[in-house]
Amino acid sequence: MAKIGVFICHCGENIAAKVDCTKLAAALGEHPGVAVSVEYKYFCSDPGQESVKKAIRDNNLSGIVIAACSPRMHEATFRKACAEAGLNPYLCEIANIREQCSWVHTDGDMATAKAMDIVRSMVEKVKRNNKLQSIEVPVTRRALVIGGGIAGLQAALDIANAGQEVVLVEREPSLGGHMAQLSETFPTLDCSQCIMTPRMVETAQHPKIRLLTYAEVESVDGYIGNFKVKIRMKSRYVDMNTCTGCGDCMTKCPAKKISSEFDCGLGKRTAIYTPFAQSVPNIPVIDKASCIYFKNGKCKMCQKSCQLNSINFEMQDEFIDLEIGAIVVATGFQVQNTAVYGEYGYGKFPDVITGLQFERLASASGPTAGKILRPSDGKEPENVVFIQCAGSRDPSKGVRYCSKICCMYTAKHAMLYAHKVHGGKTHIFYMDIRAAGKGYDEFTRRAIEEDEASYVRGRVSKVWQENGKLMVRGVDTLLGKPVTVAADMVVLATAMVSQPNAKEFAKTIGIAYDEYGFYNEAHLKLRPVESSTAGVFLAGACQSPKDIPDSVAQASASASKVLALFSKEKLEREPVIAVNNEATCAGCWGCVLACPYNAIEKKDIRDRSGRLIKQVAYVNPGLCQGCGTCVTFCRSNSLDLAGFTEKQIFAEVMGL
Amino acid sequence: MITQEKYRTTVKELLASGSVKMVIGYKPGSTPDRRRPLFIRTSEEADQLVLDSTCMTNLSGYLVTEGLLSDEKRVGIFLRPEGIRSINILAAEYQLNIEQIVILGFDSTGRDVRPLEGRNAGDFSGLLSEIKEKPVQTSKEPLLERIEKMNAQERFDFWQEEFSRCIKCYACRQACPMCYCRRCIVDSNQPQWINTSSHTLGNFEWNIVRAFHLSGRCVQCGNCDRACPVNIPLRLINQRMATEVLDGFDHFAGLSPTQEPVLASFKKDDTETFIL
Amino acid sequence: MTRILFSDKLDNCIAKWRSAGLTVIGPVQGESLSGYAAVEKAAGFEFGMVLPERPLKELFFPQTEPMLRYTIKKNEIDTTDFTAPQGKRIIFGARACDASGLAIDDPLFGWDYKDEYWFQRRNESVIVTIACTKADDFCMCTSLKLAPDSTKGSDVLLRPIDKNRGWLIEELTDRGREAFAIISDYLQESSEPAVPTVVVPEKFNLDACVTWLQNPENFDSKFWKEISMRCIGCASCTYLCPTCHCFDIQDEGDTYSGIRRKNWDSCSFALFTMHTSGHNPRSTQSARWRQRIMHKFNYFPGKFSVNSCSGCGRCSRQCPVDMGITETLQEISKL
Amino acid sequence: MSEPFEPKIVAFVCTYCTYAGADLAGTSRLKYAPNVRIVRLPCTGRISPMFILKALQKGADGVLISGCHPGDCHFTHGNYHARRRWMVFRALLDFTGISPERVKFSWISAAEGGKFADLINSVTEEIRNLGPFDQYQQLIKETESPATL
Repeated sequence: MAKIGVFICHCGENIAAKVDCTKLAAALGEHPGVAVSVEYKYFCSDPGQESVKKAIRDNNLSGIVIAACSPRMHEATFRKACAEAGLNPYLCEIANIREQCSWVHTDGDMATAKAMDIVRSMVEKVKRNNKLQSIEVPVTRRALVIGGGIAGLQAALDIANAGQEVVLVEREPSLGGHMAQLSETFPTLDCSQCIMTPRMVETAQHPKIRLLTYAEVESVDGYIGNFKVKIRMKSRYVDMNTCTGCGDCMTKCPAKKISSEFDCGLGKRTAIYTPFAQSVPNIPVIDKASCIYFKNGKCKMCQKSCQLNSINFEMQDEFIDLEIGAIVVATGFQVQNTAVYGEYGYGKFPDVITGLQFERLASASGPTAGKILRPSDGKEPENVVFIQCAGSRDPSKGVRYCSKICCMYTAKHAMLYAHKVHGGKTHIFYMDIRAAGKGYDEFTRRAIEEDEASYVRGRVSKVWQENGKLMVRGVDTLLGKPVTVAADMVVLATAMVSQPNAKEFAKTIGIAYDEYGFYNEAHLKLRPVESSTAGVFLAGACQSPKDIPDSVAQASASASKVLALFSKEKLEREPVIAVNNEATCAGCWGCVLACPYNAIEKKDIRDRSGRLIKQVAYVNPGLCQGCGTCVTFCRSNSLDLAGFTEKQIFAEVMGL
Repeated sequence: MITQEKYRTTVKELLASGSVKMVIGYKPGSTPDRRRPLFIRTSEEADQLVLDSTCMTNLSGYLVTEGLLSDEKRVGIFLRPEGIRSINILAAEYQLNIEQIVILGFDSTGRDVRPLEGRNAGDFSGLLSEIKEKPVQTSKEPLLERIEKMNAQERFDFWQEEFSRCIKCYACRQACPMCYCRRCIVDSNQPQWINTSSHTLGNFEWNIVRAFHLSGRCVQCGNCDRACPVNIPLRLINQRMATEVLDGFDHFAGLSPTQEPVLASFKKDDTETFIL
Repeated sequence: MTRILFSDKLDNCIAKWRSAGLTVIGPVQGESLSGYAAVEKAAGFEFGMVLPERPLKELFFPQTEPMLRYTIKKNEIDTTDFTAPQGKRIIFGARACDASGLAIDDPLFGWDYKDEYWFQRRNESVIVTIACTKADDFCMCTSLKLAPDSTKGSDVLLRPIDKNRGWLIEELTDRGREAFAIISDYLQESSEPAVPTVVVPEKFNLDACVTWLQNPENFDSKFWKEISMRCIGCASCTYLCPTCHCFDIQDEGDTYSGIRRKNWDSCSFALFTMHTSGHNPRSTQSARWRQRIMHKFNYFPGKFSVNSCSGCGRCSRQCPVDMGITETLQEISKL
Repeated sequence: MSEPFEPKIVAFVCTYCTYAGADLAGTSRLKYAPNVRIVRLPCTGRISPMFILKALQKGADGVLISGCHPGDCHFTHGNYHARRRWMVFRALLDFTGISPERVKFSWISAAEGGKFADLINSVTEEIRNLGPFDQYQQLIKETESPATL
């Protein structure tokens, strides 16, 4: 006989203001099988939990229903309380009468009636709950870090320095990511490459890190602790084992006019190339699309120049299969294509450039060796206009969100320009200056006060060319007057957006993403570095726009999550898995086909003499993730899902 | 008659050579217009074989009788094209090994019966594809057309009337080659998803679930329809569902012995215009 | 001289019976199925058919019948009983086999526990049987030592006169006499002869069959497997049988209330004897078919001294695979 | 004026998307009609056609089924399987006279609290306009009545 305890939480006023909890408790007290029905201000509080535990012990309850907030909030809390009171934690159900009742309805009577249905239905469910035991699965102690930018490097190094194996996959020929492209970094103005390249080298040389550059994740199967990952090693056409990175091939390569991705189109590279001088590994790749040999079948200048015979035009993509316990996704961002703003003239006027291009101009290793020169004529600009929010905070053409770093880097650009071009003038059109962060506001003040950056609050409506000048028309909203500035160069603070293939890639790994393609964290506040998929963690700008300190912090946080996971030999998992009734299974194998995880196998049923009687489905508890797709497919109702059994759901509906 | 005689000889040869242990066919029934299933194991039994246009029953369900195929010996069976589709599905759903089945195919137009070329399921793939592309029945059944013209309320009334007669004898299920489950969902009582009582509600539930379980699997052999002792036009529902999966997923049930079950598979671009 | 009810007076009779509070029921040809149903006018009847497809038993033992309503409270369960419908009724135009079926089942429903749902209806029903003047290939009452004009289970037997103009009346019971007294104004004396009843050939030797069935050695005969090989295990034979009487009791409802129902059940189903453990003492279809035959011609007569078959032939007529009692007993006769 | 008809609607939703979306509607304090009762399941793949029939048996005037958008399924494919089943089952219900207007399907992500609230309102309104599902309720009533003959 069921002895169910019903605990109705007021959640302060959150529930009690709309739902008549006293009436609810009284009604549930009359429900068949309910032994205790009580209300309290905050059941999640310590005394609240104690009272639940006491009720379980005193009444020898066979199950409990907590009518409170969403199970997504406190299911774990109350399951733990159950366990502490000696009740199997899976004999606890949560009736969500806050998020899905008191907060969303205006009529108290209606809300109370609905709450009553919700709680009754959960009582009927919990009566049929089974005592479940969590499932133990082994953990492969090897992490996969996807992305070799600053976030990926940080995560890989943190995990490796703690003694665990890491495989770092980078799709470009070199580590570095966007940070390697930057000139100096705010708010300290230290040289980006000076702090970045030592990390790259350290990563490459770390005994615990296996570095796979020019490689992409092809597929991810499995689950937390036990992922099976296939990596595609794109063919470099250069033998990594023999190449010493002497660079002779690059010098000889006749295809020299290829726009350099690393220099954002401001510089040129050869067909056989390393993205930049300090590349790690310092081993070139052949860009097949630009290589004269691959286009015409003639050339092979690189091969002829290579003394170590490292060039191999026959090289094919290779696949590596990895067993992985945890994944850190650090796939970064891209700069929004600013061509959407026709009025700014990007792409039309060569001297309208993006912030990232400005970084390359300002970088000592950049195409101008750190001199600020106009792309059109190579002259030093005397007057530079910066346009902030060129894409961010603009639901009509750009993105709705704030890209977070632009205020800071624009201030930095103004300062770098002032330092490099004495007497140069800067105008910065802005909406707001968002300089929250350690030393950030001081930094922007310095730009204004010491480096005479002239901030104009307002948006730019048009940029056009007139007499060799870029005319920038905007409005100064503080003065309420239109302004026109004649500039030699215009720098757009473009938005940070997700990688072009971010959504497809998320599907490959099986994680959730938002409408912009940024990866969703499991909980924005409380689980900010975990993805929606267990065992997959997020680091850096693939989750949302971030600056370097935030990316590094998140990467270290992800690393610590990975290390926490690796601290155990076995992992406990929710026992929500499918089970098959072998007596009734007809062996049609529809479930085998329907299972997204290949978790269902064919099992032979033999008699005592070993003769095969029949084959039935067997659900591998380690692989089953508990979606229940097989259960619904099963025509004979032989499959069932623990935690959401047919009986439970039937009772839930019948209890409404 | 010629077809029947030829097939009698064929059956005898098959049995004599030991290439099959049994042939499932038809023999005369209790009245001149009736035919009974016949299980031929000897030459004498083969003489009872009848093959004419009144041989309607799809015999393929007998192949999954427990133990029949477990000795891995081959069994011959007389099948119309729909019957061949049935055994393809049974093979695709791992209920039988298609290698064990020797098909004695036939079809009829009016009173004429003609043999179908081939012995193995694969031999008929061309024929089945043709049937898929050019359904024999070009004009829709008038009743089906009538139902499709009704509004929801009228349709409900129509089926309520039909299902109210159902006595839950499960002849439809037992006659269907696709209903091979060891335990039918109606016999699963924890929980009792389908009310066992044969009041109209329970009958409604049973018939809807039956039709759902046959969606993408029914070959419209008509066994259920003919078996129903209270004359519910069951074929219409199944026919409607066959059209649905053909139009929606280009799925023609039983086209090959390796066809993926339509409801255990999906395409990412499956239609979803109905989803809000 | 016998009394005659002329067909053209039937409407008056129906009106009279109805005003006397009787529900008038008889053979009706529905759009797609025939059976016994209530009518208001004589035109609603269809006397031309050999036998309605649905059996008469369902008017006494419906396919599903509510027994009680239960309401689950915290500490107790309230129940309210359903009773069989009250009110007298006259079944006009039953077939002799259907009427016999009722008489065959009477001892079963009353031997230890008196089934009130059955007897309430039995006591309030007048069975007026019309002797058969035609039969089909499946009719076999004579093989069961019954006849097209058998009076078993009937309160009145009517014999058709020429050209379907009416029926000669044979009142068999007081209940029958009472019912016909109500319509006495419309009856006429006549010496017109009745149309002879149809000759139904005997299909098997019942005594020989019963002897074979009673021999314990034949319980495990190979015959059972052979004869039932094509049986698909549906329940159409049992459900349409005028004497099959097995039922199952089911509770249907939600958390708070429900109905306990008495539903037809059938020995054809594997589930009929399935144990909770999964073991099934009648695990094959042949065992189940054997049970049906044994029950009808061995066990039932052993207990109630009557065969549980009235020879209507519905089992064979409706069988999807052309099986039935006739064929089985014919084959046994040959053994 | 008589009281407006308050339809009874049962919703079957997946926990990862639509249930989370419903929670988001709550945390955003959006207001919507109180007619829907939610049954939470791990995935739309777990939502059996049987559930819909049982909801109707419990007297629901409408049924709502909702889960993750295609491609967003926490279990990668569950919703694709569900989509096929629904399409077939919906056609079946339609053919037997259970109007598709009473059985609604939707995709609502964890981020679409607003869509959830709007959908509940619009579905409630539509079912309200359709009126009670008298025909089905008549079947239920019939099971509760004594035998007629």
